[in-house]
Amino acid sequence: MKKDQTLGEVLRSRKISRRGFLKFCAATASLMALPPSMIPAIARALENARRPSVIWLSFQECTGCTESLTRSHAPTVEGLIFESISLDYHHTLQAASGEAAEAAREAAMQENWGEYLLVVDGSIPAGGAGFSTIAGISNMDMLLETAAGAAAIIAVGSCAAFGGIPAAKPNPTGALSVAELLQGYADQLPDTVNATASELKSKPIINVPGCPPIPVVITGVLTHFLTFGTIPELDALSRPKVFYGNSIHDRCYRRPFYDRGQFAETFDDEGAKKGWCLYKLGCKGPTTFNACATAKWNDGTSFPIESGHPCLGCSEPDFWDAGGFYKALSTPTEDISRAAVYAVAAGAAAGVALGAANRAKKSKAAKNHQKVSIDDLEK
Amino acid sequence: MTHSFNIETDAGLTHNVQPLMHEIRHAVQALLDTGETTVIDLRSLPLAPGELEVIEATLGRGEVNAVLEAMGPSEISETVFPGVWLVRHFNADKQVMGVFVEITRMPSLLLSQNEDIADGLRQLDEKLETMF
Amino acid sequence: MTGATLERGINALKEQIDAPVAAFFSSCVHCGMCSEACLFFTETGEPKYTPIHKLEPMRKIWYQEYTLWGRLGKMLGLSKPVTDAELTDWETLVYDSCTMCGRCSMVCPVGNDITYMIRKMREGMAASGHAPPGLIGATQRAVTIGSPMGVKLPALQAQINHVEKETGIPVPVDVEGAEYMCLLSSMEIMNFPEYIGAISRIFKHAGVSWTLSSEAFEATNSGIQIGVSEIAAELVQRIVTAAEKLKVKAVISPECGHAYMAIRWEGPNLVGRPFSFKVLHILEVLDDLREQGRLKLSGKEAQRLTYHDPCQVSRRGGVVQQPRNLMDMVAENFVEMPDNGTMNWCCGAGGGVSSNERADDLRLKAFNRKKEQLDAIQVEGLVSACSNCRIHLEDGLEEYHMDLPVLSLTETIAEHLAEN
Amino acid sequence: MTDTEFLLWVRGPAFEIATIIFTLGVVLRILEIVFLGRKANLAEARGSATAGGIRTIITRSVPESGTFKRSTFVIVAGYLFHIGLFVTIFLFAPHILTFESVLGFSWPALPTAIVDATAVVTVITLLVVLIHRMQDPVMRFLSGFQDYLVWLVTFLPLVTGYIAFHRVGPAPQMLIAIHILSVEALMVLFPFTKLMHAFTLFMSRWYNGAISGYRGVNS
Repeated sequence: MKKDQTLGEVLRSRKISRRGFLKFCAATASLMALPPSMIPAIARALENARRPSVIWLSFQECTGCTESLTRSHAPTVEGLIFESISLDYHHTLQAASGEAAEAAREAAMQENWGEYLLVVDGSIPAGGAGFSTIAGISNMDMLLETAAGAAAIIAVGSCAAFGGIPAAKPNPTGALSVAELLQGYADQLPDTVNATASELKSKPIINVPGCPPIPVVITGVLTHFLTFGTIPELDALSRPKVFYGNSIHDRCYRRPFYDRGQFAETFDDEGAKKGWCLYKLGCKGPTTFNACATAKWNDGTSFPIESGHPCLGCSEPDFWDAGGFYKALSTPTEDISRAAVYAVAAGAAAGVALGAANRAKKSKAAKNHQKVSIDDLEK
Repeated sequence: MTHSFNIETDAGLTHNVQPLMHEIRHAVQALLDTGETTVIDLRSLPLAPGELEVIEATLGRGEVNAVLEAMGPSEISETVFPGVWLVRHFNADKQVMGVFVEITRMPSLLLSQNEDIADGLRQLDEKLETMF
Repeated sequence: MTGATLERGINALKEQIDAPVAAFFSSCVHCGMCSEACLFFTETGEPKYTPIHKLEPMRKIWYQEYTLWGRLGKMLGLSKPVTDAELTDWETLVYDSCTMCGRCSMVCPVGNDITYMIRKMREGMAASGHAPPGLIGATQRAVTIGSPMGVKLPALQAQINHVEKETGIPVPVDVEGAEYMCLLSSMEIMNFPEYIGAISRIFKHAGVSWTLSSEAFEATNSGIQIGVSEIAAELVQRIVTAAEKLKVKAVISPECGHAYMAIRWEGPNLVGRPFSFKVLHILEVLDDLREQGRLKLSGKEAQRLTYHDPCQVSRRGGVVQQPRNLMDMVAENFVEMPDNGTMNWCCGAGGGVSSNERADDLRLKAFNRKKEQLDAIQVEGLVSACSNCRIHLEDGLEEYHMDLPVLSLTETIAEHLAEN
Repeated sequence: MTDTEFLLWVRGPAFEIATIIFTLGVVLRILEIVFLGRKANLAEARGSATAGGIRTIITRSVPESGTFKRSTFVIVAGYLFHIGLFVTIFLFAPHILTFESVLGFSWPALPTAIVDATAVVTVITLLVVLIHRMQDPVMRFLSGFQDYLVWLVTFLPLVTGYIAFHRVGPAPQMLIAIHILSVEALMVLFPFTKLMHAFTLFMSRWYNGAISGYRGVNS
C-alpha cells in the first residue's frame, strides 16, 4: 500500500463498494461515539484522508494495551484502519528487531518528519537509563528523539498517560507519564534530539488512559486522527471528551439501585445476585471517567460492573494507590479507628490534667475567699 | 466449594427500554410531519444485560429484511412499525460493529451509490463487448 | 473588712462556677428562646433582657478560666477580661430585670438552668459591690434588726395581741416541744397580720400544737436575693438555732416564696448540715391536714377565682398540687390561668426586685404579662400564697386599673372553717 | 498533586487528623466540665434527682404548648434542620460506610433519593434560619462571629455534599474532596464552639432535671 494513496483510493483498489464504504463510516462513527448524523462528514473526510505514518513506542508496559488494540481489530473493518495507517514501527508486532528495527524507525521519522503520529504505551523510567532500554537506547532518549518530529503523541494506557502501575509507591524506577517526562526533561535534551525544549513541551498529547483502555477507544482515537487529522476535544487530563466525558456512575445501568439505596453488601449475597449497585464493595464509578458503561468490552458483551465486579477507576491517575479497590469511596483510606482510640485516650489524659487544674484553681479561689459581711456590700 | 451464579436481570428494574420507545415514537411523528429522519446508535446507550434483546423483540420484524454483504454482513430490516428500521453491522467474524435504529422511509445504505452504479456501467460495457 | 472589690467579685465567680454552669455555657446555642419566657423581655421587647445574656460576665470568667481554648486566649492576651464598668452595666440585668423566677430554665431547649446561674452570678456581683442599693439596705436591716423591713419583736407583739383579741385564741410564743415552729414574713406582720389569725384558728380547729419563736420569727432571707451565702447562712442559722432550742419537729415557712427556697432548699447547704427538723410550706401543712381529714370546711367561695403560683413555691419549690387540692376545697368556681402551675408567669417582684426601688418602673411595665394572663380568664378574685406576690399583684392591678381582690389561700381557708 | 492524590490525602491523613482533633477535643471538653464537680445537696429530697435528670433529657425535646406558641419559628425550623442533618448524615448509605469503617458496626440506610430530598429541605431551612438570626432583634443581639462561623461550617458540608452527589461541575474527585474537607472543618471546629451542645446538651438537661427533680418538679 503506497504511502501517498488516500483511503478512498485504497478502498476502491480493494474492490470495496461505495455502499461498503458508507457501512465502514457508520461503524467508525459509532466507534468514535460520534452522533450518526456525522456519518456524511466522516465519509467526506475519510475519502481523502492522507495515510499518516504511525510510530508505536513501548516502554515500561505489560503489552496489555497492544493486546487490547490487536484483539480489537479483526480483519476487514478495523484491519482496514490499520492497513490505512502505515504502522512503521511496533517492536512487538513487527518482524524486524535490533538495529534493523531502529533503522526502520529512523527512516520513518526522517521521511515523515513533523507529520507522523507517535503512539506510546508504558511509562518512561526517569530514575536511571539502565531500567529500560531498546537496542541500547534509553527509553527517555528514544521518546525525546521520536517526540521531536511527531505531529501528535497518543499516550495509550494509564502507564503512558499517568505513570501507571510502574509509578505505584514507591516508584522504584522513577516512572513518569509521557506528559510528565516532556515537561520535566525537555530542558536537558541529549544532542540526538533536534527540537527545542519549548517545541517538545508544546507537543499535543492525547491521553487514552485505562488499564488497558477499551479497544474501541484506542481505535476510535486513532480513527479520529486519521479521519480529521486533528486532536479531538480533550478534558482537563487531556483525555478525549468523546470517550472520557461521562463518569461510569452517570452512565451505569445499575444507577437506579444506587438511587433506591439497594446495595450488594458482599460478592455473593442476595444483592449481588440481583445485580444491585456495587458502591459498598468499593466501586469507583462515581469518580471514574470512561466509556465502559456504553461501549462496553469484548464487543459490547459486558463491562466490569455488569459482570459483578466494582469499577477500579483504571482510567484515573493514581488509581493504583487510591486506597484499596474494595474500599468504598466514602471510607477513609487510613485506619481511623486506631487513631480515634488513641485520641480518646489522649483526650482523657488531657481532660484529667485540665480537670485537675480547674479544681486547683477553684480551691485556690475558695482559699482566698474573704467573708462578705453587710459592710462589704459597697465599694 | 465454588458455586457459580449468573446475575439475574429483572427487566422491570432496568430503565432504558421505555424511554427509547418514546424517543422512537417522537421520531416517527417527526418523519410523518416533516419527513425528518432520525438515527439512534444503540451502542451509545448504557444498556443493561438483556436489554438489547428486549428492544429488538419489542420492535419485532416487519415485511422487509435485507442483508448487505460488504466487509461482513449487515442486516437491515424494517420493524413491525413501518418507517422504523433496525440496522445491524457485523464484521467478518460476526462481531457486532454497530446497531442502529433508523426512522426513515428507507435506510440510505440500501440505496445504490452513484460510484457503484458508474462501476456497474463499466462492467456492463465490458460484458457487452465479451458476450456478443 | 476591706469592702467590695472587683477581685473579690471575680474570685467569688471562680468559686461559684461548677460542672452544671460549665455544661450550661457549653450548650447555649444563642437560639433566643429564653427571651420569650422572660416577662422582662416580652413586655419591653429589649434584647438586653434575654436571660442568657444576663450571665455574659460569668460566661467570660468560665471560658477564660476553665476551658483550654479560653485559657490559651487569655495567656496570649486575646481575651477581654471582665471589668468593673462591665459589672456596673450588668447590675440592672442581673438584679432589676430578674426575679429568679426560673421560667427561662423551663424553656431552654438544651436544658440550661439559667436561674441556677443567676443565683451564682449574684455572689460575684454582691462581692464586687454591684448589688442594688435598695437590696443592700434591706440586707443590712435583715442582719442588724432581724427583718428587711425593720420589724422588731415589739411590733410583732402588738400584732399578736391584736390577733388574740380578735380570734380569742392565744398565740403561742417560745413554747418548747410544740410540733411546729411557725415563721412569719415581715410583709405579713406589717401588711397582712390576718395571716397570724388564720393559722391560729386553723391550728386550733385541727388540734395542731405550734409556736412562734421570739428569737427567730422572720422567715425572709435577703441574703439569697442579694447573693451573699454567708449572710444568708447567718439568717438561716438563727432559725435553726431557735427551732432546735424549742425542739420542734418541723418549721413552717409562711405564705412567702423565697423564704421557702431559703430555708427548705438552700438552708441545709448554707449552714453546711442537714436539719434535725423538717421544713414545710404552710400549704403543705394545710394539705396534709386536709388529707388526714382534720380540716372540716363549710361553704365555698362562690365567685370565679384563680390561683397565682408563687415561682419559688411552685416552679422552684415543688409545692404545686397542694394549692389545687386546697382551692378545690374552698372555691366553687376555681379556674386555672393559661400557663399555670410550674409554667406560671412571675408577679415581677420576687428575687429582691421588690426591695430595689430602681426597678419599680420596669417591674410595673413587666406586670402587663400578668394582666394579659388574667384578662384571658376574666376572674372575680385572685388567690395566692406569697405575701410579697400579693402586695405587688395589688400594686400592679392598681397600676392597670383592674378591680380585682387578691386573697391569701390560708386566710380564705380560715374563713371557711366549720364550727366543730 | 492530581485530583485523585488530593482526594486520597483528604480521605486519608486529613480525615485522620480531623478525627483526632474531634475525638480528643470532645473528650477533653466533657472532662473539663465534669471535673468541676458539684456540691452535694444536703436538703431533704422530695423527688429523685436521677429520675428527674433522665425525664428532662426526654421531655425537654417536646416543647410545652405555651412555649411552642411563643417560639414557633425557632422550634419548627430548629427541628426541621436538625432532623434533616440527622437523616443526611446518618441515614445516607455512603456515610454509613464511613461510620462503619471507624466504628465497626453499621445500620440500615434510607433510599438515596429520600436523603437527597431531605438535604434540599435542610439547606433551605438553614438559609431561612440564617436570615432569621440576622434580622430577629434578639438573635442578632445574641449572635457573634462564632454563631455565623458555626452556621457556615454546618451549611457547607450539606451544599458541597449535594453538589458532589449530583456532580455539578467537571471534576468529581475534587468535588468529593471539597465536601470531605468541609466536613473536616466542621470536625476540627466542633470541640471549640457551641457545636459541643450536641454532647453537652444531655449533661445540661440532666443537671436541670436533677435540680428540679430533687424538689419534686418536672422541669
